[in-house]
Amino acid sequence: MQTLIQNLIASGAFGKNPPRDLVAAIVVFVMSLVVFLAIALPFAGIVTWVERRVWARIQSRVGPNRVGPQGFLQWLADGVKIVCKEDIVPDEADARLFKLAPFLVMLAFTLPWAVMPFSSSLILADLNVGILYMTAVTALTVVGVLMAGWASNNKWSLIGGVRSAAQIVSYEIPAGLSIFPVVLMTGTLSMQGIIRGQGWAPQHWFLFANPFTFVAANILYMSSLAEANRTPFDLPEAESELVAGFATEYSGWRYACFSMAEWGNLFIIGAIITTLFLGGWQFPHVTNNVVAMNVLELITFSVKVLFLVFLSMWIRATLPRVRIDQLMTACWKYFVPISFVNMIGTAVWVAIWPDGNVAMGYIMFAGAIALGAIFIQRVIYYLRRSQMEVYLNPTI
Amino acid sequence: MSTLRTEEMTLNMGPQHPSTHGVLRFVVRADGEVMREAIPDVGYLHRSIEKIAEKVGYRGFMPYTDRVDYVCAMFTNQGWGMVCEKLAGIEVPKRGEYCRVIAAEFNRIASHLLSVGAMAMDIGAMTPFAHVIREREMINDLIEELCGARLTFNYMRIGGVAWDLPPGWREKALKYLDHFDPILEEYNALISWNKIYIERLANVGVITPADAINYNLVGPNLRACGIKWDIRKDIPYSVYPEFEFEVPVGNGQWGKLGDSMDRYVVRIREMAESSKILRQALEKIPPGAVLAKVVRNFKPPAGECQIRVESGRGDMGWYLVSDGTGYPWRVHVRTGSFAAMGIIQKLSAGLMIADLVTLIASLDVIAPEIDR
Amino acid sequence: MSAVSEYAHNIKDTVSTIFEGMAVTASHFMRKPYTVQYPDRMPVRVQDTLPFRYRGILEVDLEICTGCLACERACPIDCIVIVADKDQQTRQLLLSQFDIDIAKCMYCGLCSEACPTGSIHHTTEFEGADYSLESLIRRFVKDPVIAYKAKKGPETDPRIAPILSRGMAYLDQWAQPGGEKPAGEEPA
Amino acid sequence: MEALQILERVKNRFGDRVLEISEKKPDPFAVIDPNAIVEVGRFMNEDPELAMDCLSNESGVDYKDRVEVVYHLFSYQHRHGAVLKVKLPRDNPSVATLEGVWKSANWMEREIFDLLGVNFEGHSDMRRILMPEDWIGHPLRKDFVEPPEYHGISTVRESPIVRLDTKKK
Repeated sequence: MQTLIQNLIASGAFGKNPPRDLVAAIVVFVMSLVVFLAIALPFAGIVTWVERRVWARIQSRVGPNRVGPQGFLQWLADGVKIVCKEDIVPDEADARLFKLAPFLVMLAFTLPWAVMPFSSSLILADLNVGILYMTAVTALTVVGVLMAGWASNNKWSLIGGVRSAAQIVSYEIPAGLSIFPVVLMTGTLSMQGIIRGQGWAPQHWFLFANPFTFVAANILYMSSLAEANRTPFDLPEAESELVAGFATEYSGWRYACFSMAEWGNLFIIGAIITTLFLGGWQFPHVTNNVVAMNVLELITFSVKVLFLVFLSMWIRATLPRVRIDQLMTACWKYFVPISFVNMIGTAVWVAIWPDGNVAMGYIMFAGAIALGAIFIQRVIYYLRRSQMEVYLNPTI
Repeated sequence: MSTLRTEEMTLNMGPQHPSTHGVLRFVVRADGEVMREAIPDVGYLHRSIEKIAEKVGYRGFMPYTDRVDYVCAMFTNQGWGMVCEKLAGIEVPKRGEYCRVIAAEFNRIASHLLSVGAMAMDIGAMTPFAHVIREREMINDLIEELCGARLTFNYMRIGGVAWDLPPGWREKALKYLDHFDPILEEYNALISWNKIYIERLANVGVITPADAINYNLVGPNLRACGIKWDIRKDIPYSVYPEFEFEVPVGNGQWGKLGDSMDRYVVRIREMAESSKILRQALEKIPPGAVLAKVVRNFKPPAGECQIRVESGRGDMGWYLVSDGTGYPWRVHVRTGSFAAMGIIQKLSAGLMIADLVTLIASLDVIAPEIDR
Repeated sequence: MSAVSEYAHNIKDTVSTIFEGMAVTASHFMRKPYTVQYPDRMPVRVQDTLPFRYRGILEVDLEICTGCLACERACPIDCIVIVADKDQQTRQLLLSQFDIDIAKCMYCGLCSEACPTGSIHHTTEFEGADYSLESLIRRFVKDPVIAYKAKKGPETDPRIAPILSRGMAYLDQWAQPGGEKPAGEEPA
Repeated sequence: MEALQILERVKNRFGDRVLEISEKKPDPFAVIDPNAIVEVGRFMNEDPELAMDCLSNESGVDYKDRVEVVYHLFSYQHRHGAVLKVKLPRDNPSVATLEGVWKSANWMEREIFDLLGVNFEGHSDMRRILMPEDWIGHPLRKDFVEPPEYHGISTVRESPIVRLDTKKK
């Protein structure tokens, strides 16, 4: 980034002797715009289509398949439709806050992209407190959601907003605690530093470094789902109870902001987990070409993140929603204590094997494969049991 | 430590709300997430079906009975047919009774499927609902072939049923049942035994057996309280005595006896029992006519009687007063949902708002059946 | 159960049941979708796939309508209006109006059951959307027609015979009230 | 116990306050003095040999000269049932509520009040249940005439079919 600004000034594109801060501001603005428009928005859009298709398949349906090839452009059609809709502000609503809330939610969705480690050199800012920054800015959502719930002047919205606040604030704790084991092992908070602490092979990932990190990864994933208001923790917008929760009174593009942030956040969740536990962009060194290497790393990173995004869709299609008291029970009675155990356990582990235990990596990886095999066996069992060819209606 | 000052708020849930299963309204007085009371307000779907009966005559009322409970219209058909037959002393041919039982049991499965699927959806799991709707569609396809309609069947007549089983239908139905049993198991693995699901339902809305009887709860809601009572077994009608089946009752396995989970599990088990009855009925069905000879201008003798049918939502009471003319003097339907709705106010105290949704779903309340 | 083992049990139950549920949903990725892509991605018209007993929009074959008004009387909601008058000179029944308000019709099938010749019958047609209630009235009589009169023997008129046989076949399959019709299939 | 035996037992207990016992098939019933209905109800509920623990159905019938409230009682314990009736005058019919004996009476009595205009004395919540609060009249009365419109909404839809002849069906 610094070199880019230097080069730009030297090239004279901004005239002679431009103020350095101004150039930096413009560069940062343009770069963020590019990241936002080229990656974040399309991702949020496409992921809605993917989610609907995934859901549809799980539910024996076809899903949106009319707009574009296999309905791929459905998200654009939806986007155009929703933007064209009237932006209604209820009479009794607190108009200023009501209008402001979606921006805050969008802000919480856009800021994390600054430290997103796409590849070894593709990162906007490799902050030395990267992961801390990430958790801090994603928690901004709560302000926007609470604001939306309050400003709507609708009791259902308010309940949704308050639920969201309680939920996000509570789940920050297990999420934060689950980052600790990794930080303990690498000794850094920088995203790139954490990724460099792992290898490309699964047995070198922190996920399989020791039993504690494995549990920590799961807790972090669940907590992140809770923070992103995803099933089974989608209480703030529990559609069967609160209609649409904090977003009930929103319409048009303001509503689009909420849903975009929700789906965009999936990528951020995936990125955090990938960075911390799944080896990030690590790819075997196959070529000395820096560009090719970066592309390969970008692909690796994206595949891992997208798998996690897919997993969250899959979970959403499988699980029911918990109740607010059970949500709190799960957080404070299960996730938080276990996270503490993880932290202490990892600390002891690191004290015994400061450079990690290679054998443990292989054992854990083998265990994971065994688990996967059992899973596939169960899937085949259910496939065999069902006689889905019994279609009574001759039209199908 | 001073107590936290809280303010009670009044929430208006319905008449248009995603989880009210039709058009119901609740006035919820809540303190945060915890309800003080939920006062049901019904009548949004009142179509004065009892008054219509007085105007359209005995035969013409049959299609209207479909609208009393559109989720399991076979039972309302059957109830109306039975009450007229009892008053006029008409004997239904054996095959007609078998056809009734087959259609009704298929309808019971369909009704329970919708109930458990809607319950899963109210708890936030979308997939089971789509799966049960798929199964329900298959049953609807079967019933469509049988009587030409998917929802408002108008299949039964006074004195039997309108149409015999079409050719090849029996094999199709048996084939469907072979498909249905594993699907039920799969459904259980997906949702029923899910820990989150159990946690949401167990110990919620506990009804004691005494309360259940006093509030006149019927059907699965009553059985979930541990009372082994099924009209099909205890006041046998039609050809039910010829079949072997169990009456599932709640046992409080997951929490307290008579909680939402018990009601849910009773419905799941009843589907398996219905499947058993269907297999027997499809095997045993005798030849013969399906409809007794009834004069076209049907006029039962003056008098009154009441019958009870075990519908998908439990004991449905039909009370008919005839004055000997071609039009009923008075028809009254006592439905399961109406009684179930009456107990919600009592149960709601101290529950959470999210629990109200599951409570309504677990009592399997269908709005048109309340309001008629 | 002690607190600790209950704690462990809860975690185990949660994990194992979620595992099982995920297996079920995963198996659905490998199954065919069940939905029908109505209306344009089906090999045949959906109307052609509907069962014979399907109760769609009513249709009247005036050629075999006897003008007996049985359907009008059977209809619980009076959506059928028939005007049939005896012509004073020819002593024949003249049908001057046969209207069905299909906006009001509830497709119960009581009229087609009552029909002696199968003249009024349900079709498998169900797409009846229109812009006004008036346009949903089906008017079957353009000019007054003479009502059909059942002959002693079999129908001889080559124009009417096929229609009548279709109507009678319809009645057969509809198992006329009274139950005299033989069962459609052999019992087990 | 058979329905008639039950009614006999009630008759023995209450004497002439049981006005009439009809043995008409299929459902025999007893007509009770309206002033005694709560007492009779409580007796039938508490008597160990009757143990009518459930009020299975309560409905009202308008017979042009009187209004009847019909109680279908049922005992889950002994699996038998009985029918009671009270006959009320058509103007201002009023009878004591059975809510204190069977909770299920609450809603069913509200329904009877709503549709037939029988007032249940001592009922905890005597409001309309199915019809709107501001509805005039009781629809299941035989002389009820439906108002042509309600709050400016027409309650009738004229049939668009015009009969060609003037003959009334």
